[in-house]
Amino acid sequence: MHSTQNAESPESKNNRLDKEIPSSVKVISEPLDPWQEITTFQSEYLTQGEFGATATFVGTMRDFNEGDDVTGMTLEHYPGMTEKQLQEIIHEAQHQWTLNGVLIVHRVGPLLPGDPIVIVACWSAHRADAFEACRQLMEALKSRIPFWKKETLSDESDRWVEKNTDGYTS
Amino acid sequence: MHSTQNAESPESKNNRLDKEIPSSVKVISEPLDPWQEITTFQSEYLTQGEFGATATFVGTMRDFNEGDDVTGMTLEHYPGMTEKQLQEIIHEAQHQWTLNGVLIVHRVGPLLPGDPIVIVACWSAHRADAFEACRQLMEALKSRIPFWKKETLSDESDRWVEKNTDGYTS
Amino acid sequence: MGIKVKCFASMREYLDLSEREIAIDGITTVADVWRCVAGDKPMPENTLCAVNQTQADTEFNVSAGDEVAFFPPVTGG
Amino acid sequence: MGIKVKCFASMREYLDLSEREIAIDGITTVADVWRCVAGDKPMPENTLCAVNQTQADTEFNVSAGDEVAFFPPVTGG
Repeated sequence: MHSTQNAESPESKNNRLDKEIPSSVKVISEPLDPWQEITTFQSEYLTQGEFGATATFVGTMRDFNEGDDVTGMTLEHYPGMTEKQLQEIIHEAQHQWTLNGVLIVHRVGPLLPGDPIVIVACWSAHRADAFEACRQLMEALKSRIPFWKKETLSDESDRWVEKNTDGYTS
Repeated sequence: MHSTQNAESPESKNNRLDKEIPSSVKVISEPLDPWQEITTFQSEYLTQGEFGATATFVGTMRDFNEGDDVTGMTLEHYPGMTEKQLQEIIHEAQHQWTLNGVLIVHRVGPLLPGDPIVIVACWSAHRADAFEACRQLMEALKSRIPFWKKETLSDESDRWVEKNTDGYTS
Repeated sequence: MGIKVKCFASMREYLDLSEREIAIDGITTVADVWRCVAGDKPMPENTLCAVNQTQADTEFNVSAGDEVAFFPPVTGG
Repeated sequence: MGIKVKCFASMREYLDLSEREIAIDGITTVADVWRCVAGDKPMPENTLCAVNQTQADTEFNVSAGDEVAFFPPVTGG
Protein backbone atom coordinates (compact mmCIF):
# COMPACT_ATOMS: atom_id res chain seq x y z
CA MET A 1 0.00 0.00 0.00
CA HIS A 2 1.06 3.62 0.38
CA SER A 3 4.31 4.44 2.08
CA THR A 4 5.82 7.87 2.47
CA GLN A 5 9.20 9.03 3.61
CA ASN A 6 10.11 12.37 5.06
CA ALA A 7 13.47 13.04 3.45
CA GLU A 8 14.23 16.35 5.16
CA SER A 9 15.52 14.96 8.42
CA PRO A 10 17.07 11.76 9.71
CA GLU A 11 14.86 12.05 12.81
CA SER A 12 11.72 12.14 10.71
CA LYS A 13 9.41 9.20 10.64
CA ASN A 14 6.40 8.95 8.39
CA ASN A 15 4.42 5.76 8.51
CA ARG A 16 1.43 5.23 6.29
CA LEU A 17 -0.83 2.61 7.84
CA ASP A 18 -1.91 -0.30 5.70
CA LYS A 19 -5.54 -0.17 6.82
CA GLU A 20 -8.98 0.76 5.62
CA ILE A 21 -8.44 4.52 6.05
CA PRO A 22 -5.51 6.72 5.04
CA SER A 23 -3.46 7.76 8.03
CA SER A 24 -0.03 9.15 8.66
CA VAL A 25 2.08 9.54 11.80
CA LYS A 26 5.20 11.67 11.73
CA VAL A 27 7.77 12.60 14.33
CA ILE A 28 9.84 15.52 13.09
CA SER A 29 12.72 17.57 14.43
CA GLU A 30 12.35 20.46 11.98
CA PRO A 31 9.77 23.27 12.45
CA LEU A 32 6.17 22.10 12.10
CA ASP A 33 3.77 23.99 9.83
CA PRO A 34 0.35 22.65 10.84
CA TRP A 35 -1.64 24.01 7.93
CA GLN A 36 0.92 22.88 5.37
CA GLU A 37 0.83 19.36 6.83
CA ILE A 38 -2.96 19.30 6.76
CA THR A 39 -3.17 20.64 3.22
CA THR A 40 -0.58 18.17 1.95
CA PHE A 41 -2.22 15.17 3.62
CA GLN A 42 -5.64 16.18 2.37
CA SER A 43 -4.58 16.60 -1.23
CA GLU A 44 -2.48 13.45 -1.19
CA TYR A 45 -4.81 10.97 0.51
CA LEU A 46 -8.39 12.27 0.45
CA THR A 47 -10.97 12.62 -2.30
CA GLN A 48 -12.85 15.90 -2.77
CA GLY A 49 -16.52 15.50 -1.91
CA GLU A 50 -16.22 12.35 0.23
CA PHE A 51 -15.56 14.16 3.52
CA GLY A 52 -17.73 16.86 5.07
CA ALA A 53 -15.95 17.46 8.35
CA THR A 54 -12.35 18.15 9.35
CA ALA A 55 -11.56 18.56 13.04
CA THR A 56 -8.06 19.69 13.88
CA PHE A 57 -6.11 20.32 17.04
CA VAL A 58 -2.80 22.18 17.18
CA GLY A 59 -0.78 22.23 20.40
CA THR A 60 1.60 25.19 20.62
CA MET A 61 4.43 25.89 23.07
CA ARG A 62 3.38 28.49 25.62
CA ASP A 63 5.72 30.91 27.37
CA PHE A 64 4.31 30.00 30.80
CA ASN A 65 3.63 26.82 32.79
CA GLU A 66 2.73 26.22 36.43
CA GLY A 67 3.19 29.89 37.22
CA ASP A 68 6.68 30.24 35.72
CA ASP A 69 7.97 31.91 32.59
CA VAL A 70 9.26 29.31 30.16
CA THR A 71 11.87 30.35 27.62
CA GLY A 72 12.53 27.07 25.84
CA MET A 73 11.74 23.39 25.72
CA THR A 74 13.32 20.15 24.58
CA LEU A 75 11.10 17.27 23.54
CA GLU A 76 12.44 13.74 23.82
CA HIS A 77 10.73 10.58 22.62
CA TYR A 78 11.19 6.81 22.34
CA PRO A 79 11.86 6.21 18.63
CA GLY A 80 10.02 3.14 17.45
CA MET A 81 7.61 2.90 20.37
CA THR A 82 6.27 6.38 19.60
CA GLU A 83 5.27 5.48 16.05
CA LYS A 84 3.97 2.05 17.07
CA GLN A 85 1.74 3.49 19.80
CA LEU A 86 0.53 6.37 17.61
CA GLN A 87 -0.57 3.81 15.05
CA GLU A 88 -2.27 1.88 17.83
CA ILE A 89 -4.38 4.85 19.00
CA ILE A 90 -5.35 5.61 15.38
CA HIS A 91 -6.32 1.96 14.97
CA GLU A 92 -8.54 2.25 18.04
CA ALA A 93 -10.11 5.51 16.80
CA GLN A 94 -10.92 4.19 13.36
CA HIS A 95 -12.82 1.31 14.93
CA GLN A 96 -14.75 3.62 17.23
CA TRP A 97 -15.69 6.28 14.66
CA THR A 98 -16.29 6.44 10.92
CA LEU A 99 -13.31 8.35 9.57
CA ASN A 100 -11.91 9.17 6.14
CA GLY A 101 -8.42 9.95 7.35
CA VAL A 102 -6.21 10.73 10.34
CA LEU A 103 -2.99 12.72 10.49
CA ILE A 104 -0.75 13.07 13.56
CA VAL A 105 2.51 15.03 13.50
CA HIS A 106 4.60 15.62 16.63
CA ARG A 107 7.73 17.71 16.94
CA VAL A 108 10.81 16.63 18.94
CA GLY A 109 14.08 18.35 19.83
CA PRO A 110 14.53 21.98 20.92
CA LEU A 111 11.53 24.34 20.67
CA LEU A 112 10.79 27.99 21.43
CA PRO A 113 7.55 29.57 22.70
CA GLY A 114 5.04 29.88 19.86
CA ASP A 115 6.36 26.80 18.07
CA PRO A 116 3.68 24.23 17.15
CA ILE A 117 4.33 20.96 19.03
CA VAL A 118 1.63 18.64 17.76
CA ILE A 119 -1.19 18.42 15.29
CA VAL A 120 -4.02 15.90 15.18
CA ALA A 121 -6.44 16.10 12.24
CA CYS A 122 -9.45 13.87 11.57
CA TRP A 123 -11.56 13.79 8.42
CA SER A 124 -15.06 12.31 8.34
CA ALA A 125 -18.34 12.52 6.45
CA HIS A 126 -20.01 13.84 9.62
CA ARG A 127 -18.93 16.33 12.22
CA ALA A 128 -19.54 14.28 15.38
CA ASP A 129 -17.07 11.58 14.31
CA ALA A 130 -14.41 14.11 13.35
CA PHE A 131 -14.75 16.12 16.58
CA GLU A 132 -14.87 13.13 18.91
CA ALA A 133 -12.05 11.21 17.28
CA CYS A 134 -9.81 14.29 17.28
CA ARG A 135 -10.46 14.94 20.97
CA GLN A 136 -9.98 11.29 21.94
CA LEU A 137 -6.75 11.01 19.94
CA MET A 138 -5.30 14.06 21.70
CA GLU A 139 -6.21 12.64 25.12
CA ALA A 140 -4.69 9.28 24.18
CA LEU A 141 -1.56 10.96 22.84
CA LYS A 142 -1.07 12.96 26.03
CA SER A 143 -1.59 9.97 28.31
CA ARG A 144 0.02 7.09 26.40
CA ILE A 145 2.60 8.15 23.80
CA PRO A 146 6.26 8.24 24.98
CA PHE A 147 7.14 11.92 24.63
CA TRP A 148 8.76 13.94 27.42
CA LYS A 149 9.16 17.69 27.83
CA LYS A 150 12.04 19.44 29.56
CA GLU A 151 11.42 23.14 30.14
CA THR A 152 13.99 25.89 30.37
CA LEU A 153 12.99 28.71 32.73
CA SER A 154 13.95 32.38 32.59
CA ASP A 155 16.80 31.87 35.10
CA GLU A 156 18.23 29.29 32.63
CA SER A 157 17.50 26.37 34.96
CA ASP A 158 15.66 23.46 33.46
CA ARG A 159 13.16 20.88 34.70
CA TRP A 160 11.32 17.85 33.40
CA VAL A 161 7.58 18.37 33.14
CA GLU A 162 6.32 15.74 35.56
CA LYS A 163 2.87 15.00 34.30
CA ASN A 164 0.20 15.95 31.84
CA THR A 165 -3.12 17.11 33.18
CA ASP A 166 -6.77 16.93 32.31
CA GLY A 167 -6.50 19.72 29.77
CA TYR A 168 -8.12 22.39 31.87
CA THR A 169 -5.03 23.66 33.60
CA SER A 170 -2.09 22.76 31.37
CA MET B 1 -11.21 49.24 18.81
CA HIS B 2 -10.23 47.03 15.91
CA SER B 3 -12.27 46.98 12.77
CA THR B 4 -11.46 45.13 9.60
CA GLN B 5 -12.99 45.24 6.16
CA ASN B 6 -12.91 42.60 3.49
CA ALA B 7 -12.38 44.63 0.34
CA GLU B 8 -12.50 41.76 -2.17
CA SER B 9 -16.27 41.35 -2.34
CA PRO B 10 -19.32 43.48 -1.72
CA GLU B 11 -20.97 40.47 -0.03
CA SER B 12 -18.15 40.15 2.47
CA LYS B 13 -18.70 41.05 6.06
CA ASN B 14 -15.95 41.16 8.64
CA ASN B 15 -16.86 42.27 12.10
CA ARG B 16 -14.27 42.55 14.83
CA LEU B 17 -16.02 42.39 18.20
CA ASP B 18 -15.26 45.05 20.73
CA LYS B 19 -14.85 42.62 23.63
CA GLU B 20 -12.25 41.07 25.88
CA ILE B 21 -11.03 38.56 23.27
CA PRO B 22 -10.18 39.01 19.60
CA SER B 23 -12.85 37.54 17.38
CA SER B 24 -13.90 37.83 13.79
CA VAL B 25 -17.00 36.75 11.90
CA LYS B 26 -17.03 36.81 8.11
CA VAL B 27 -19.62 35.86 5.51
CA ILE B 28 -17.96 35.58 2.11
CA SER B 29 -19.09 34.75 -1.40
CA GLU B 30 -15.62 34.06 -2.79
CA PRO B 31 -13.80 30.70 -2.29
CA LEU B 32 -12.82 30.03 1.32
CA ASP B 33 -9.26 28.97 2.16
CA PRO B 34 -9.53 27.67 5.74
CA TRP B 35 -5.83 27.53 6.54
CA GLN B 36 -5.17 30.95 5.06
CA GLU B 37 -7.97 32.44 7.17
CA ILE B 38 -6.63 30.76 10.31
CA THR B 39 -3.04 31.80 9.66
CA THR B 40 -4.04 35.39 8.94
CA PHE B 41 -6.24 35.68 12.03
CA GLN B 42 -3.57 34.14 14.23
CA SER B 43 -0.79 36.43 13.07
CA GLU B 44 -3.01 39.49 13.17
CA TYR B 45 -4.74 39.09 16.53
CA LEU B 46 -2.88 36.60 18.71
CA THR B 47 0.41 36.75 20.57
CA GLN B 48 2.97 33.95 20.21
CA GLY B 49 3.33 32.02 23.45
CA GLU B 50 0.02 33.04 25.05
CA PHE B 51 -2.04 30.24 23.52
CA GLY B 52 -1.31 26.52 23.76
CA ALA B 53 -4.32 25.05 22.00
CA THR B 54 -6.06 25.68 18.69
CA ALA B 55 -9.16 23.64 17.86
CA THR B 56 -10.52 24.04 14.37
CA PHE B 57 -13.48 22.68 12.45
CA VAL B 58 -13.86 22.88 8.68
CA GLY B 59 -17.15 21.92 7.05
CA THR B 60 -16.78 20.93 3.40
CA MET B 61 -19.41 20.35 0.74
CA ARG B 62 -19.95 16.63 0.11
CA ASP B 63 -21.04 15.08 -3.17
CA PHE B 64 -23.79 13.07 -1.44
CA ASN B 65 -26.66 13.74 0.98
CA GLU B 66 -29.60 11.63 2.12
CA GLY B 67 -28.71 8.91 -0.36
CA ASP B 68 -28.50 11.15 -3.43
CA ASP B 69 -25.61 12.43 -5.50
CA VAL B 70 -25.27 16.18 -5.09
CA THR B 71 -23.59 18.16 -7.85
CA GLY B 72 -23.91 21.71 -6.55
CA MET B 73 -25.25 23.88 -3.78
CA THR B 74 -26.37 27.45 -3.23
CA LEU B 75 -26.12 28.95 0.23
CA GLU B 76 -28.44 31.79 1.17
CA HIS B 77 -28.35 33.81 4.38
CA TYR B 78 -30.03 36.70 6.17
CA PRO B 79 -27.51 39.54 5.90
CA GLY B 80 -27.34 41.44 9.16
CA MET B 81 -29.02 38.81 11.32
CA THR B 82 -26.30 36.30 10.39
CA GLU B 83 -23.48 38.49 11.67
CA LYS B 84 -25.46 39.61 14.73
CA GLN B 85 -26.25 36.04 15.76
CA LEU B 86 -22.71 34.80 15.05
CA GLN B 87 -21.41 37.50 17.39
CA GLU B 88 -24.01 36.40 19.94
CA ILE B 89 -22.86 32.75 19.97
CA ILE B 90 -19.21 33.88 20.26
CA HIS B 91 -20.26 36.11 23.15
CA GLU B 92 -21.85 33.12 24.86
CA ALA B 93 -18.79 30.91 24.23
CA GLN B 94 -16.31 33.40 25.61
CA HIS B 95 -18.28 33.56 28.84
CA GLN B 96 -18.43 29.78 29.14
CA TRP B 97 -14.77 29.04 28.33
CA THR B 98 -11.43 30.82 28.67
CA LEU B 99 -10.45 31.70 25.12
CA ASN B 100 -7.76 33.76 23.44
CA GLY B 101 -9.58 34.17 20.16
CA VAL B 102 -12.42 32.94 17.96
CA LEU B 103 -12.73 33.02 14.17
CA ILE B 104 -15.84 32.05 12.19
CA VAL B 105 -15.99 32.27 8.40
CA HIS B 106 -19.00 31.05 6.40
CA ARG B 107 -19.36 30.90 2.65
CA VAL B 108 -22.55 31.90 0.78
CA GLY B 109 -23.58 31.74 -2.88
CA PRO B 110 -22.94 28.87 -5.31
CA LEU B 111 -20.62 26.05 -4.22
CA LEU B 112 -19.28 22.82 -5.69
CA PRO B 113 -18.46 19.52 -3.96
CA GLY B 114 -15.14 19.80 -2.12
CA ASP B 115 -15.58 23.51 -1.45
CA PRO B 116 -15.11 24.53 2.20
CA ILE B 117 -18.39 25.94 3.57
CA VAL B 118 -17.50 26.99 7.10
CA ILE B 119 -14.60 27.25 9.51
CA VAL B 120 -14.72 27.69 13.26
CA ALA B 121 -11.41 28.14 15.08
CA CYS B 122 -10.87 28.63 18.82
CA TRP B 123 -7.60 29.52 20.53
CA SER B 124 -7.03 28.92 24.25
CA ALA B 125 -4.26 28.35 26.78
CA HIS B 126 -5.65 24.86 27.42
CA ARG B 127 -7.01 22.18 25.14
CA ALA B 128 -10.32 21.46 26.87
CA ASP B 129 -11.54 25.04 26.40
CA ALA B 130 -10.50 25.13 22.75
CA PHE B 131 -12.08 21.75 21.92
CA GLU B 132 -15.34 22.35 23.77
CA ALA B 133 -15.86 25.91 22.56
CA CYS B 134 -15.21 24.87 18.95
CA ARG B 135 -17.70 22.02 19.16
CA GLN B 136 -20.35 24.12 20.89
CA LEU B 137 -19.95 26.97 18.38
CA MET B 138 -20.46 24.58 15.46
CA GLU B 139 -23.60 23.13 17.06
CA ALA B 140 -24.92 26.64 17.75
CA LEU B 141 -24.12 27.73 14.19
CA LYS B 142 -25.96 24.77 12.69
CA SER B 143 -29.04 25.22 14.88
CA ARG B 144 -29.37 29.00 15.20
CA ILE B 145 -27.66 30.99 12.45
CA PRO B 146 -29.81 31.94 9.42
CA PHE B 147 -28.13 30.07 6.57
CA TRP B 148 -30.02 27.85 4.13
CA LYS B 149 -28.74 25.29 1.64
CA LYS B 150 -30.32 24.45 -1.68
CA GLU B 151 -28.85 21.34 -3.29
CA THR B 152 -28.65 20.54 -6.99
CA LEU B 153 -28.91 16.81 -7.76
CA SER B 154 -27.41 14.88 -10.64
CA ASP B 155 -30.68 15.09 -12.64
CA GLU B 156 -30.34 18.92 -12.36
CA SER B 157 -33.37 19.19 -10.07
CA ASP B 158 -32.86 21.16 -6.89
CA ARG B 159 -34.24 21.01 -3.37
CA TRP B 160 -33.96 22.95 -0.14
CA VAL B 161 -32.22 21.04 2.63
CA GLU B 162 -35.00 20.80 5.20
CA LYS B 163 -33.13 20.44 8.45
CA ASN B 164 -29.77 19.99 10.02
CA THR B 165 -29.18 16.90 12.10
CA ASP B 166 -27.30 15.86 15.19
CA GLY B 167 -24.01 15.58 13.32
CA TYR B 168 -23.94 11.81 13.13
CA THR B 169 -25.82 11.38 9.87
CA SER B 170 -25.42 14.66 7.99
CA MET C 1 -42.85 54.46 9.01
CA GLY C 2 -44.19 50.95 8.45
CA ILE C 3 -42.81 47.47 8.94
CA LYS C 4 -40.17 45.90 6.73
CA VAL C 5 -40.97 42.24 5.98
CA LYS C 6 -38.34 39.81 4.69
CA CYS C 7 -38.62 36.18 3.62
CA PHE C 8 -35.81 33.71 2.99
CA ALA C 9 -35.14 30.38 1.30
CA SER C 10 -38.23 28.16 0.80
CA MET C 11 -40.39 30.80 2.54
CA ARG C 12 -39.40 33.36 -0.09
CA GLU C 13 -40.57 30.93 -2.77
CA TYR C 14 -43.73 29.92 -0.85
CA LEU C 15 -44.92 33.53 -0.50
CA ASP C 16 -43.18 34.73 -3.66
CA LEU C 17 -41.92 37.55 -1.47
CA SER C 18 -38.36 38.62 -0.79
CA GLU C 19 -38.79 42.00 0.88
CA ARG C 20 -41.75 44.34 1.31
CA GLU C 21 -42.71 47.37 3.37
CA ILE C 22 -46.20 47.20 4.91
CA ALA C 23 -48.25 49.81 6.79
CA ILE C 24 -48.52 49.47 10.57
CA ASP C 25 -52.30 50.00 10.59
CA GLY C 26 -54.12 47.06 12.13
CA ILE C 27 -50.88 45.28 13.00
CA THR C 28 -50.08 44.33 16.58
CA THR C 29 -48.18 41.02 16.50
CA VAL C 30 -45.92 38.97 14.25
CA ALA C 31 -48.99 36.85 13.42
CA ASP C 32 -50.71 39.98 12.08
CA VAL C 33 -47.70 40.66 9.87
CA TRP C 34 -47.97 37.11 8.52
CA ARG C 35 -51.66 37.54 7.66
CA CYS C 36 -50.92 40.84 5.95
CA VAL C 37 -48.30 39.39 3.59
CA ALA C 38 -49.54 35.77 3.31
CA GLY C 39 -53.30 36.32 3.04
CA ASP C 40 -55.00 32.96 3.29
CA LYS C 41 -51.82 30.91 3.03
CA PRO C 42 -51.26 28.98 6.25
CA MET C 43 -47.92 29.39 8.05
CA PRO C 44 -45.95 26.17 7.45
CA GLU C 45 -45.08 24.09 10.48
CA ASN C 46 -41.55 24.87 11.75
CA THR C 47 -41.63 28.42 10.38
CA LEU C 48 -39.23 30.67 12.25
CA CYS C 49 -39.90 34.37 12.86
CA ALA C 50 -37.47 37.13 13.72
CA VAL C 51 -38.09 40.69 14.83
CA ASN C 52 -35.17 43.04 14.34
CA GLN C 53 -32.89 40.08 13.60
CA THR C 54 -33.65 38.24 16.85
CA GLN C 55 -35.90 35.17 16.91
CA ALA C 56 -39.41 35.85 18.19
CA ASP C 57 -42.68 33.95 18.36
CA THR C 58 -45.87 34.84 16.52
CA GLU C 59 -47.40 36.60 19.54
CA PHE C 60 -44.50 39.03 19.80
CA ASN C 61 -45.64 42.68 19.51
CA VAL C 62 -44.22 44.72 16.66
CA SER C 63 -43.86 48.48 16.25
CA ALA C 64 -43.44 50.89 13.37
CA GLY C 65 -39.86 50.67 12.07
CA ASP C 66 -39.41 47.02 12.99
CA GLU C 67 -37.95 44.47 10.61
CA VAL C 68 -39.93 41.19 10.64
CA ALA C 69 -38.63 38.06 8.92
CA PHE C 70 -40.08 34.63 8.14
CA PHE C 71 -37.94 31.64 7.22
CA PRO C 72 -37.65 27.83 7.46
CA PRO C 73 -35.35 25.96 9.89
CA VAL C 74 -31.74 26.94 9.32
CA THR C 75 -29.39 24.54 7.50
CA GLY C 76 -25.98 26.19 7.43
CA GLY C 77 -22.60 24.92 8.50
CA MET D 1 21.50 -12.73 22.53
CA GLY D 2 20.77 -10.66 25.63
CA ILE D 3 18.27 -7.94 26.51
CA LYS D 4 18.44 -4.40 25.25
CA VAL D 5 17.65 -1.88 28.00
CA LYS D 6 16.67 1.72 27.27
CA CYS D 7 15.96 4.64 29.58
CA PHE D 8 14.38 7.97 28.71
CA ALA D 9 14.00 11.48 30.08
CA SER D 10 14.46 11.81 33.87
CA MET D 11 14.99 8.04 34.12
CA ARG D 12 17.98 8.30 31.80
CA GLU D 13 19.44 10.92 34.12
CA TYR D 14 18.51 9.02 37.32
CA LEU D 15 20.30 5.84 36.20
CA ASP D 16 22.84 7.66 34.02
CA LEU D 17 21.90 5.12 31.39
CA SER D 18 20.62 5.66 27.88
CA GLU D 19 20.98 2.24 26.32
CA ARG D 20 22.72 -0.97 27.35
CA GLU D 21 22.75 -4.64 26.40
CA ILE D 22 22.63 -7.05 29.38
CA ALA D 23 23.00 -10.83 29.56
CA ILE D 24 19.83 -12.91 30.02
CA ASP D 25 21.39 -15.05 32.78
CA GLY D 26 19.40 -14.83 36.00
CA ILE D 27 16.76 -12.60 34.42
CA THR D 28 13.10 -13.65 34.38
CA THR D 29 10.98 -10.50 34.77
CA VAL D 30 11.10 -6.78 34.08
CA ALA D 31 11.86 -6.32 37.79
CA ASP D 32 14.99 -8.45 37.36
CA VAL D 33 16.06 -6.21 34.47
CA TRP D 34 15.63 -3.18 36.73
CA ARG D 35 17.79 -4.68 39.49
CA CYS D 36 20.46 -5.59 36.93
CA VAL D 37 20.82 -2.04 35.60
CA ALA D 38 19.81 -0.02 38.70
CA GLY D 39 21.58 -1.99 41.43
CA ASP D 40 20.39 -0.66 44.79
CA LYS D 41 18.56 2.35 43.37
CA PRO D 42 14.84 2.05 44.07
CA MET D 43 12.41 2.30 41.16
CA PRO D 44 10.73 5.73 41.43
CA GLU D 45 6.99 5.79 41.97
CA ASN D 46 5.11 6.17 38.65
CA THR D 47 7.90 4.54 36.65
CA LEU D 48 6.58 3.08 33.41
CA CYS D 49 8.02 -0.07 31.83
CA ALA D 50 7.75 -1.27 28.24
CA VAL D 51 8.70 -4.60 26.69
CA ASN D 52 9.19 -4.53 22.94
CA GLN D 53 7.63 -1.06 22.81
CA THR D 54 4.40 -2.04 24.54
CA GLN D 55 3.71 -1.07 28.15
CA ALA D 56 4.19 -3.91 30.64
CA ASP D 57 4.30 -4.26 34.42
CA THR D 58 7.31 -5.28 36.46
CA GLU D 59 6.19 -8.93 36.74
CA PHE D 60 6.10 -9.35 32.96
CA ASN D 61 8.40 -12.17 31.76
CA VAL D 62 11.19 -11.23 29.39
CA SER D 63 13.14 -13.34 26.89
CA ALA D 64 16.46 -13.10 25.12
CA GLY D 65 16.18 -10.52 22.29
CA ASP D 66 13.59 -8.40 24.08
CA GLU D 67 13.84 -4.64 24.35
CA VAL D 68 12.99 -3.38 27.85
CA ALA D 69 12.52 0.32 28.58
CA PHE D 70 12.05 2.40 31.73
CA PHE D 71 10.70 5.92 31.72
CA PRO D 72 8.66 8.47 33.70
CA PRO D 73 5.01 9.41 32.95
CA VAL D 74 4.68 10.78 29.44
CA THR D 75 4.26 14.53 28.88
CA GLY D 76 3.90 15.05 25.15
CA GLY D 77 1.26 16.85 23.10
